[in-house]
Amino acid sequence: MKRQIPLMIVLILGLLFVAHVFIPSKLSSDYLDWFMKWTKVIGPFAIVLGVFSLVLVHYNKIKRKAPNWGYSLVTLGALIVTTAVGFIWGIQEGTPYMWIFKNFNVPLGATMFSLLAFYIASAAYKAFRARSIEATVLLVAAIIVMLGRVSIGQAITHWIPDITEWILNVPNLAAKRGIALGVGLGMTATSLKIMLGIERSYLGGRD
Amino acid sequence: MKVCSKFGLLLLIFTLLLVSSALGDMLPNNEPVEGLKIEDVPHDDGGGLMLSWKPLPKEKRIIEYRIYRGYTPDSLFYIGKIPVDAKTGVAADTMRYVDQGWTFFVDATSHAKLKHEKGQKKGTKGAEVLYRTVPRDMKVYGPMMDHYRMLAVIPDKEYLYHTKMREFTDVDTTEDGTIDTTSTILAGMKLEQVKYILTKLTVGKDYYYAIQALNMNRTASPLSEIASGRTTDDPPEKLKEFYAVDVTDKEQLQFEWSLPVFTSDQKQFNIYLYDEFDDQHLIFTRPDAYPYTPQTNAIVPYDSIAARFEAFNPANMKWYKFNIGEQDRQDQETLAKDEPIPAEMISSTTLPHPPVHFTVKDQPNDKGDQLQVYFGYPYYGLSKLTYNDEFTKLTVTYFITENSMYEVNRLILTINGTTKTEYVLDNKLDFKVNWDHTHPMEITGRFVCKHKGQAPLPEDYAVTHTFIFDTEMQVVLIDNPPNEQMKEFQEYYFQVYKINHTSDVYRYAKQMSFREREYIDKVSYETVQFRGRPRFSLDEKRLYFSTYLSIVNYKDHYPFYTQALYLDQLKQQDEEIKEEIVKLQAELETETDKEEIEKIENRINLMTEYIEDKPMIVKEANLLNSDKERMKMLYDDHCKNARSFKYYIRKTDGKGHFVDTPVYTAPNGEQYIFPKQNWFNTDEVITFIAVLLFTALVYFMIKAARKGKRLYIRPIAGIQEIDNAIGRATEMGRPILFVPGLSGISDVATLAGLAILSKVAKKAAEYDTKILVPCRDFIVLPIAQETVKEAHYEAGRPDTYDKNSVFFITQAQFAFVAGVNGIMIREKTATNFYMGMFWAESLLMTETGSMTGAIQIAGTDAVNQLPFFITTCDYTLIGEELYAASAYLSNQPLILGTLKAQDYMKLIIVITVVLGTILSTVHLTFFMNWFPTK
Amino acid sequence: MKFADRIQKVDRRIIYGILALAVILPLVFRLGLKTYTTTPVEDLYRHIDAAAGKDDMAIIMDFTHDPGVLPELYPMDLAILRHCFQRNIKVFTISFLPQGAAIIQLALSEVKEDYPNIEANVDYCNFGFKPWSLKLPIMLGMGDDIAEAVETNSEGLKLENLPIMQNMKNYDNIQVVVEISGSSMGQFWVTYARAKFGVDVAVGLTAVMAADVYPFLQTGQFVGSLGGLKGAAEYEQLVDIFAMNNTEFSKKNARNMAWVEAQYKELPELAKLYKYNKARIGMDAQAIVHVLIILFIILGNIGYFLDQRAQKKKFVK
Amino acid sequence: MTETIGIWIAAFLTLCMFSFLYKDNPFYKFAEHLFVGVSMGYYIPYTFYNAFIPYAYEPLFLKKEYILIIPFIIGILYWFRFSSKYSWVSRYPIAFGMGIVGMGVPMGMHANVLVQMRTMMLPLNNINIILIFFGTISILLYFFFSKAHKGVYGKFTSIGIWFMMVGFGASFGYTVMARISLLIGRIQFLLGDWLGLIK
Repeated sequence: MKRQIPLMIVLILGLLFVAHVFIPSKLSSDYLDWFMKWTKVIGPFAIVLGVFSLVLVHYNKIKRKAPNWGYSLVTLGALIVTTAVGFIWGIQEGTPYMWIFKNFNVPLGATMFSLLAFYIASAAYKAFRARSIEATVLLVAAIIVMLGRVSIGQAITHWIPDITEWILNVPNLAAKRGIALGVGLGMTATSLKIMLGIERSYLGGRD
Repeated sequence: MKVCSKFGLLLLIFTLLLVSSALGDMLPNNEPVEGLKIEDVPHDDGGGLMLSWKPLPKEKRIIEYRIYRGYTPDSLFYIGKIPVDAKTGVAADTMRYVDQGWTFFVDATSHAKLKHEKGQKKGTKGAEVLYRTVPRDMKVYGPMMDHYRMLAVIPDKEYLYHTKMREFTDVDTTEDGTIDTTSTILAGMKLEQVKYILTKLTVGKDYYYAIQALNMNRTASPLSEIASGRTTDDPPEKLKEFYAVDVTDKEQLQFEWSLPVFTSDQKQFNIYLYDEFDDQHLIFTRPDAYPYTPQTNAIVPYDSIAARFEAFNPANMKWYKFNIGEQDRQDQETLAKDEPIPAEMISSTTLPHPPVHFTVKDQPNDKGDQLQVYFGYPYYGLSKLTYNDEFTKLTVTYFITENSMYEVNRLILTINGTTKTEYVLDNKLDFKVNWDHTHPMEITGRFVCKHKGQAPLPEDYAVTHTFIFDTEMQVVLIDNPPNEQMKEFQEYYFQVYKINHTSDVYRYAKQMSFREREYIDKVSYETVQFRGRPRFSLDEKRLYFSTYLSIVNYKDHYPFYTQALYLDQLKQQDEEIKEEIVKLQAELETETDKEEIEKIENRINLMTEYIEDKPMIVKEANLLNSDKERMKMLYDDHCKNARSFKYYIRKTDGKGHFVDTPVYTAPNGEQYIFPKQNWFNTDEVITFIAVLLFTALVYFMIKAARKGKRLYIRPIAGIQEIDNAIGRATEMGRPILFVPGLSGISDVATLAGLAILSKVAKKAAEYDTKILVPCRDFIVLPIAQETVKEAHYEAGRPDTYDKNSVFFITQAQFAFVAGVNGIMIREKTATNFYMGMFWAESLLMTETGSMTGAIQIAGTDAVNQLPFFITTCDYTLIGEELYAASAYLSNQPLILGTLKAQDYMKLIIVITVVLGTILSTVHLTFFMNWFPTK
Repeated sequence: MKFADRIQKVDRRIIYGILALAVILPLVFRLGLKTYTTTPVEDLYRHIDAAAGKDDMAIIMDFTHDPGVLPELYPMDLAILRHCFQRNIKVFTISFLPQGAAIIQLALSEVKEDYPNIEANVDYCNFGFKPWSLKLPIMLGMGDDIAEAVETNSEGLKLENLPIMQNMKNYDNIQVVVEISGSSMGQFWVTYARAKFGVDVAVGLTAVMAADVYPFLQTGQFVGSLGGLKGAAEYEQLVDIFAMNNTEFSKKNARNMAWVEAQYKELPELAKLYKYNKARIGMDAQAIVHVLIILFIILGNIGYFLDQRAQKKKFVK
Repeated sequence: MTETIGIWIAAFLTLCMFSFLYKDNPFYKFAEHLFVGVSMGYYIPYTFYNAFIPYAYEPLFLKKEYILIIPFIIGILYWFRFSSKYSWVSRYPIAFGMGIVGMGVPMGMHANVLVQMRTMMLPLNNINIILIFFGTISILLYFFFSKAHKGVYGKFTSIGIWFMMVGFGASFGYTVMARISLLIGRIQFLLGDWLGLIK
């Protein structure tokens, strides 16, 4: 009841899906349609989990007057305001909701990421060391690519972009493919184990 | 405390800003849209009106113009909008909206009640007239239906099996005072049973329109003045082209013409012959299928002309002139040419040769909704030719078009003398040739096809392209100018015509260029029926549609042989006809006039025939006494007929010079081809084998591992590191950070990460060191919590487990990282583990980590993140090493077994690939061709 | 020894400062360095351009990216849209992230303002946001019937009633699917849409991901790719030199700098707009910073080696 | 005006974020927490309007497809996550969603393994293809855990490492590019949209 039935569900649906790939018939595509129709209904409910956990975390912080609980206030406030705005004025173009997106989400997200450039600079100066021959190879390859990927490389000599292309098309290709094959197997194996109920950690819980 | 108040304040500001933005400040939106004009759409079926108006200045920050329509000026419904960019406004000085064709009217998801438009507060202009979209309230939309053309789209199942029969009797008095009652049986349905109902303007009615503009804050402008317009059904437009060709030896005339733009009320094409005295004779009519199908040509044999025009004499052909008329459903006709044109006289020898091996087959490996139409021998084209600067090395980029009868195995290319055979058709072939690039060159291709018992390719079949280097453009021009063969190819194209078993007009399925050799015709499963304007009953809340289902094209006598939905209805119909017959026979007694008698007799015969001579299936079905079963039987037959097709192909130059293949007849003599569904996808055999093999491996390896069988895993450097790192944290008395990746549980890396987490958490619990586990995925969260909890139990320190040490931050990728960084800095973590799936954000964490001087150990199979982990972390588990490590540490038979299984699979892959490569290197491509290319 | 020490001790904020300058200066005072196009970008351009003027062929642009990666991907969005509108290629836009939907809105309106006669639902159709959980049903469904799988466009209109859909049935009418994302979303299209229906797939990626699409490029599973700001810059240039002058694509010309320069001379005003050059201007700064970083690495390592040597000397003594 | 406020806010937040470069500080913390809240808050209405209404509410309550009550309930079961006693109930929706992995097995095998295998089987007729071939094989063997890396075999597998390192070098270079692009993007915003220094 607690574990077996869910596992059975996964197994049965899973097997049907395996069959679906090999069986092109109408029946099998109808099965897909049915499944998708239902997941479409189930899907939206999941998001509530995320919201809830978030609210819980910060609510507790505030309740416990944990250090910096003021910031949790900010988070919750932002959450509530944005949601409310979305529901009150709707979410079409031109609503405050979109305005928030443009002026809060966009800059915050982008900047968050761009900080990395600075870290790289300092890392380049302080961290990226040719500790071993392997590391050296890595750094040299990196430098060539960095040059080859901007016009300056081309300006110096057309060899640099050519070598870059070569690095990307040959060693890089081999590396990526070698790794990808392994990873691909790994993913397939996991799907398999989940389907067969061998892998059940996604269900969580002990019982 | 001060901190919080400060930020409470900031928050307040932030909220205020929002409100202010919501109000904003721009030119008040207080002027209506001006100059609303409404015109009829030319050449149409009277189903279209065009609105035009002056857009408001861009200072008004308008984001959309909303259009309202009604059949009375006092109730207008929202029918659509034109979104505008607020910043830029509208450049043009007039805006247009065309209300044409079938548009959405109502369905079960429409508003429940009649709703006044938002922002139209009481008293403001338009408040009393503006409504939102048509509500699903029958009291409102029911009466509206009489003022438009209606088209309901109904799911088959609902229409056939879940309707409620109802008989309507209409009483009306004819002008001579006699009262006649007609009773009709209709099928009743609830609105939610109907997919949706479409609407279209109808001829000779007045429609009222008004426009309203919304600005950036979605505040509405005052309503524009209400303008009205009336549609007219215009005569069809003139056809641009018309060609007449007389194929003397075949004794037939061939006509070809261009298509009109507006086609929805196309009824038929009429071709006229003008004799030596300029008398007009109708010699050919081609009724148009409904829904419309484009048809651009016709063959008219002499004798069929003679049948309509006795004096016809081929000898006089040079005096005859021809013209074509396009006629719409209101019988308005427009002639193509002001002056009739004479026919071009040719003999069939100058016509092209029809395509060879024209075949129609059921498409394999499909769900029964595709047919293969193919013909001809393989073809190859050149997509690109590149050369090195010395013009000594040519790289030919080619493409092959083939069909399932002649599948190309090898391509043999020849450029002045040098011949190269392409074994692996990778669309690229290098040539070493000395090319005097100032002269054109020829490249000739021959094919070797797979043997499937088909007729071999003709010895001399080859395709030759010419190319020359254009010094101006600095490019290689291909087939420009074309050689003779290409000219011949390029001059003609193919038209695929098909007809199903429930209609009488061939449909134009597809135009194919001279390159194409195969056309997969999609024969979708039927899902809906279309029915015209329904009646409705407010008390029953039902719509009533006419009841019929087309069955088959019966003996070409009843092209659309239909049957009523209900048995009772059927009986009633037959009764009526029988009565009619009796009536007529009575008339016969009294009638004296010869012609009249003949007429009546004909009618009697027709009716008796209709009653007695019915298709087999219908007879059988009508014996059943359950409507449902009967319908099912008929519907199955209907689907079979509606989805089986006859095909022929016409090769034409668009100027009347065309030839047809005969209608394709399958070996079993059947002309109608029906797409069958398949139960195994033979393309996936190799996948099937691979899956079986791998499944077996995984299953048995795990079994073995569970049995405790010793499974060797080579020592992996860096497992040591993990222990050391934990130790370090303990010494420094600082917490450990463990990020189990950003993706969900469906990700193998996450699982491996969690496996390692349990070990790390255990160690940490033993050393009594705090461990922090931020999660991004809220399904991973509880699992991580469990894992850590269990670890503490195992370590015998349940007391030290703090539920809040495993927590959810947020879904958003970067926000999550921001959170993690914050933790690193505030909590001063001594050791950071990153085990699992990471995306572009990884560096942001490791950099911060290295700045805080923490020991960092990473493990991921996210290939593009590895270099960063390698250069910034103290140790990194590369790709599968992560799995291996988790197996090694946790010693779970599960992970161990899988790892082993993958190992063996890898071995198999390596062996297979080596084998395949050797074979392909010696030009044996059969092996690699077993494997899928995409 | 001392030198090495000094190198190690430099405050990281100084490095930050230098970097900031290296970015700001080239942006303010433009350098106008040349752009050299590469094969994957040219291939993508060629594939998209093949749909020019066909009303039964469209491209799908999947905007599954969020604000974090806009600087890299947004110029791509603009360049491709401009290409399509200029050569009147039909476009479908879709996103499986809510934030993506907003980005579509921004991109469409920005390009549309320069193409007033391009109409929504006639020349392009915005499917808007479809929940992540629906990506498979939609990708697979479109193989049978786009209108059915997607159901409604961003304005909630039923697709089958839209003019643009008249000649569109399924993937047979899709020239190429362009997945623009900061994640490995493109692989989904390959695994499901391409494996099952053989539709062409191409990707526009953050430079990070760009390196590992090569296996897929070689197998033809991706018909082309744009790698980061550089890819965007190259595409911008291709659009300028071919589409803007309505000339057919030719790799030879694209590679012939003299020819390219010539094209730049006779560009319409519209192509000179800042937003359509953003990527290329950015690439100037990019070039400078790359050099800077390389210098940093070299300097840093010199210090590192001196240090090592010094250590050794100690032991000798 | 609305835009102006917007741009100023955006600029302010951008600077808040950058301030982190100097050192962690209240402004950064504020921006950070704000971001968390806003992005989640953005997600809720969107899913409601674009997923819940069209796929759950309308079919069930308006189109009266009563069968959909089942998935509807299954969906609600998610929420038992929060009850410590009944959290197991939430496994049902999870399990249902998991069903799709069945498709992942053959399709993953098809796309990630078989297709790659085929592309490796090209005839070894030029140096690059040969290099790629041996590179890939050696990497595959590097990740072969059933045999210790010793002797000739060890040597061969170590070739794999080199290939990987060059490969990683390549993507490293790319990553650097990417990060810098992003920085450029932000600076372009600050200088262009905010201060109007670049047009």
